[in-house]
Amino acid sequence: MIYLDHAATSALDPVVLAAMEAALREPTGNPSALHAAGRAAQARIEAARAQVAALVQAEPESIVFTSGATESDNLAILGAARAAHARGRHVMTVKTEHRAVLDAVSALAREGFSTTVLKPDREGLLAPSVIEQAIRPDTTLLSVMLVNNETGVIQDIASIAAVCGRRGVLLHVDAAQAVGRVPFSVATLGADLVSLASHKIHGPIGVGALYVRHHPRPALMPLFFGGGQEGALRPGTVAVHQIVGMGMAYAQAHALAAQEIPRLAGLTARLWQRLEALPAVYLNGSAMHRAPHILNVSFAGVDGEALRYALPELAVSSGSACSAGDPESSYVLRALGREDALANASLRFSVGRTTTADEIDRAAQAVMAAVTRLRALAPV
Amino acid sequence: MIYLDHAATSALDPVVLAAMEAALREPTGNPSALHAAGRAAQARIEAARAQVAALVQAEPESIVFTSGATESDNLAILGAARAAHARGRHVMTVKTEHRAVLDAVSALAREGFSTTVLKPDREGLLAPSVIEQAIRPDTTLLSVMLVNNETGVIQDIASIAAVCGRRGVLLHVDAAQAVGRVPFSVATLGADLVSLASHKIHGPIGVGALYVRHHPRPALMPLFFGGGQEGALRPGTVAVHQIVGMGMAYAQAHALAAQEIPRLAGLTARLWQRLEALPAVYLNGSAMHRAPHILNVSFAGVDGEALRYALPELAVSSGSACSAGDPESSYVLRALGREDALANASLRFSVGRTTTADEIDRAAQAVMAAVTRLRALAPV
Amino acid sequence: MSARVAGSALVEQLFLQTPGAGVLTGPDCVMGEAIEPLSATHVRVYLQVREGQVVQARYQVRGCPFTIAALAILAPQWAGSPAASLRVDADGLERILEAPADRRGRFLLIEDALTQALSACATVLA
Amino acid sequence: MSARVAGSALVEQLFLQTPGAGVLTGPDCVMGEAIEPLSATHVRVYLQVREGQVVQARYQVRGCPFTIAALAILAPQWAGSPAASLRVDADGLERILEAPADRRGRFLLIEDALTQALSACATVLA
Ligand SMILES: Cc1ncc(COP(=O)(O)O)c(C=O)c1O
Ligand SMILES: Cc1ncc(COP(=O)(O)O)c(C=O)c1O
Repeated sequence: MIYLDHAATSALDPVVLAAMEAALREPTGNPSALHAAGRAAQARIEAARAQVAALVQAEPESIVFTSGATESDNLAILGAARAAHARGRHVMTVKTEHRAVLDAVSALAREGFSTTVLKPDREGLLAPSVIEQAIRPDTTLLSVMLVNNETGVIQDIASIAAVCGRRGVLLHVDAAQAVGRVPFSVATLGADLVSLASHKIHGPIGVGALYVRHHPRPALMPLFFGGGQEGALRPGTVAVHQIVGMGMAYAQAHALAAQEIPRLAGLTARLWQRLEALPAVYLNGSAMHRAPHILNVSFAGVDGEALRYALPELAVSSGSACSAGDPESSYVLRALGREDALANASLRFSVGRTTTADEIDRAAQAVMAAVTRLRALAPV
Repeated sequence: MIYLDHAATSALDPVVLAAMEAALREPTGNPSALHAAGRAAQARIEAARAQVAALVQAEPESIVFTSGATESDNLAILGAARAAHARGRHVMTVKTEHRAVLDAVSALAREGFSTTVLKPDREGLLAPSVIEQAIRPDTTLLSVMLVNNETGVIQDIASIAAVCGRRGVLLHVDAAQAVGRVPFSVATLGADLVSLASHKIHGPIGVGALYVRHHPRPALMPLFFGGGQEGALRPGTVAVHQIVGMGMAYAQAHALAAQEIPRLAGLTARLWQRLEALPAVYLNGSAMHRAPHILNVSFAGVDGEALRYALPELAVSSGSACSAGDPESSYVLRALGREDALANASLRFSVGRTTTADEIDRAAQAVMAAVTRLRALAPV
Repeated sequence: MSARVAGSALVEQLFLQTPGAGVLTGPDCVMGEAIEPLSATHVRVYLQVREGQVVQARYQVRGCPFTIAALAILAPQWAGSPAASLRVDADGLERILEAPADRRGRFLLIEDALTQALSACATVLA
Repeated sequence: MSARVAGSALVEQLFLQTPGAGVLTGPDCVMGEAIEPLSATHVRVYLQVREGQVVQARYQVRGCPFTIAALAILAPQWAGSPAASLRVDADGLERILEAPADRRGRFLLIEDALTQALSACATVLA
């Protein structure tokens, strides 16, 4: 199998695995307990918090650990909107966001909030002027992702943040796909809340984080309640081995960024160069503003399901894996103006630390053969 | 260090550790992805779901995986109360519940629900008649724990469930401390929702489950929203290794129950027998209705903090580790009528699979020596 | 979302080998065609008919694996049969291909293309 | 919640050794006592005073490690000092013991007990 689905989830880095195994073998302590075992666990959590903070140039105190980016997105959106509801009840997001964001915004709508879902242009980009016009006096929150999980399109968050800052609107950024692939610092990003993933960057599934700006600190209503952990924003006994793994994944991403990011970009460029040789293939999303690890291509003239069926050795995705199983064609590609059939006949290739140039070549060959065969079978 | 804090968290069983390491080493697949790696991950989750279901004699479809018992408690309480709010807005619980339950109920109060917090008797037991009298026409939910995490007191849930069933009130049971220590089947328990823990029974921290009765199935509003995983009740990429670990912990608990439960009961009985030799020591909670792994003892005439300080080699807890760091004396013991000073001067000993009789003897000796010395220091 | 999520070994074999795929041209050949725009499924059925007997049957298809497999079953069966006897047994295809119920529309699309070919047959070759 | 969550090695040593712990009885001995009911902290200070000089100082205590440590510092210091010079320097104790701010009340309780002992001294021994 050629695994080109790293944007869905990426295998643990061996260094992360080793750190987690060590943590799992330690005599356990509940990090909230005051005895020696508990204090040792707490120290490991704080070390990991520093590792996560370092990659995004945040203060460690601004990092809240969660169970994953879905929870981070919800804590940011539901939490900030509910906390600010006396100030206004209008929140905004974008059509191409991840389901975790869109569904959180829909939940707010059911709670009586008014919501605006902005449409990006055909490249997947959102002009700051579009946001400027959509902001109302009662707007409290905008959620825009840094790197789109289906297309890899990079949004110009700094310009968007400038608008939000000027108009007093909190900005949440889902950076789940950006971490380790598109270097950023929370300060220059200018967001108030940033969702961070672990398993998209060779860390464990089931842990994530939310950056919560410190000065000024946006008020957040927790999603749930209990023992007061993570500044009461995220209660529950803290999973030391998971957080240790995420911390190590961030440290690795940090250490490898300079060599790995250009390498990933080279791999997707190589893949596109191969596939482009076919007639009637289309790159989805901006060619200029894109993350190094994702390539999304539509193949005209073939049935999407048949195309995937013809490539059993290839682990790729068409649309966010989070909502795979959904037969509907990708809402993200449709938001970019792709017609249904073409959106359907698209593949998202996403590369990671283990991906080799040879795998790229074999994948390209397999895809080209499948597309060619299926097209030959079809009426012209 | 003598670790007698298994009710706070218990070290991984070696079998669980091996299963998790194997899962962590597998080529990863997002369980939602439709390719071979994704389907393999999905199969592992379903196997674990069956293991969890088997221990509590539930149908696998009724098990929803969460990030832990805190989340399970909140999903049950916030989820059921919010979903039923058109039918009524009164929820009830008990003073001695875990913070995750009490704080969820407080959150409902802030949302405009009316709430009743029932007082147990001095043994920690709640008479069904007390519940019967407190139920109002608009009561939709009662949350009562099976095994108290501080005292080990076992509540008579079946009788409570009978009242709830008769009066059309949903019953949520926090069974985080009961799993593997007090055998139960969800059917004979009679609850609609049951919170299940993993790390209290030698599984990993950061994963848990909620049993949601199938026929009839109570409506639940999710705590957060996204990719539709776990029947949309608990979205987010599913953490395969965590769930594999929890499943294996349940399978182990199942396999070992017949030998382990009496052994744990023997250990706490032995500890009590030793400590009882001291004058003025008091067992907290019912002596009759108690879980095998928890022993909570108050020591008159000593300062609680000094007592803990005098026992650095002993990892024990006074009050739920989840809210440790809180200088206030245990609210659970105070609810049982213990005065502040005595509640403060109490230790919760909790044993687990690794605890030996020798450790119990050494712990008893250390505690007796410390109590004797501190009493000698004090004015009579 | 790659790989074979549905379908038996039979579907896989038919999908890979597509027996009977191709076109027929000639004086005694007819073509029937049907399109379902939403999924962009497109089926063409070619029949060579002599004296009411189907001599050869071919197809072109852009469609899902079940649509392709169905045509790969039908076309070889049609060849050698009396034209009047040609049918698309959607129930039977669903069973033999272990197809999900939502594929019925695709099988009916094949029937549409066949019906069109047969009526062309009646017109052209009558 | 066991083990030493706060306090330096000094606190630990004083807590374990409790120098000066005990009672004093006799004609030239006085006792002062103070109780804080919420935490059930109970301090007794014993002084043996001859001609305005403290000959011996002892204490009994039920209290937190910092309270115990404070008494274990003070009693040995008091012995040999003029009774009129005895003080409880709460700031100094807080600093030297690295005590959290919430322990101030306990140090003031010791001061109460000392004050009572000294006034008993004035009354009894005057
Ligand atoms: C009875 C009970 N419920 C809920 C919890 C919360 O479990 P977790 O912290 O793993 O979410 C605990 C753990 O302390 C518990 O003992
Ligand atoms: C952009 C983005 N946000 C959020 C998520 C959700 O992450 P998780 O499923 O780990 O909670 C994903 C993962 O698919 C993602 O790609």
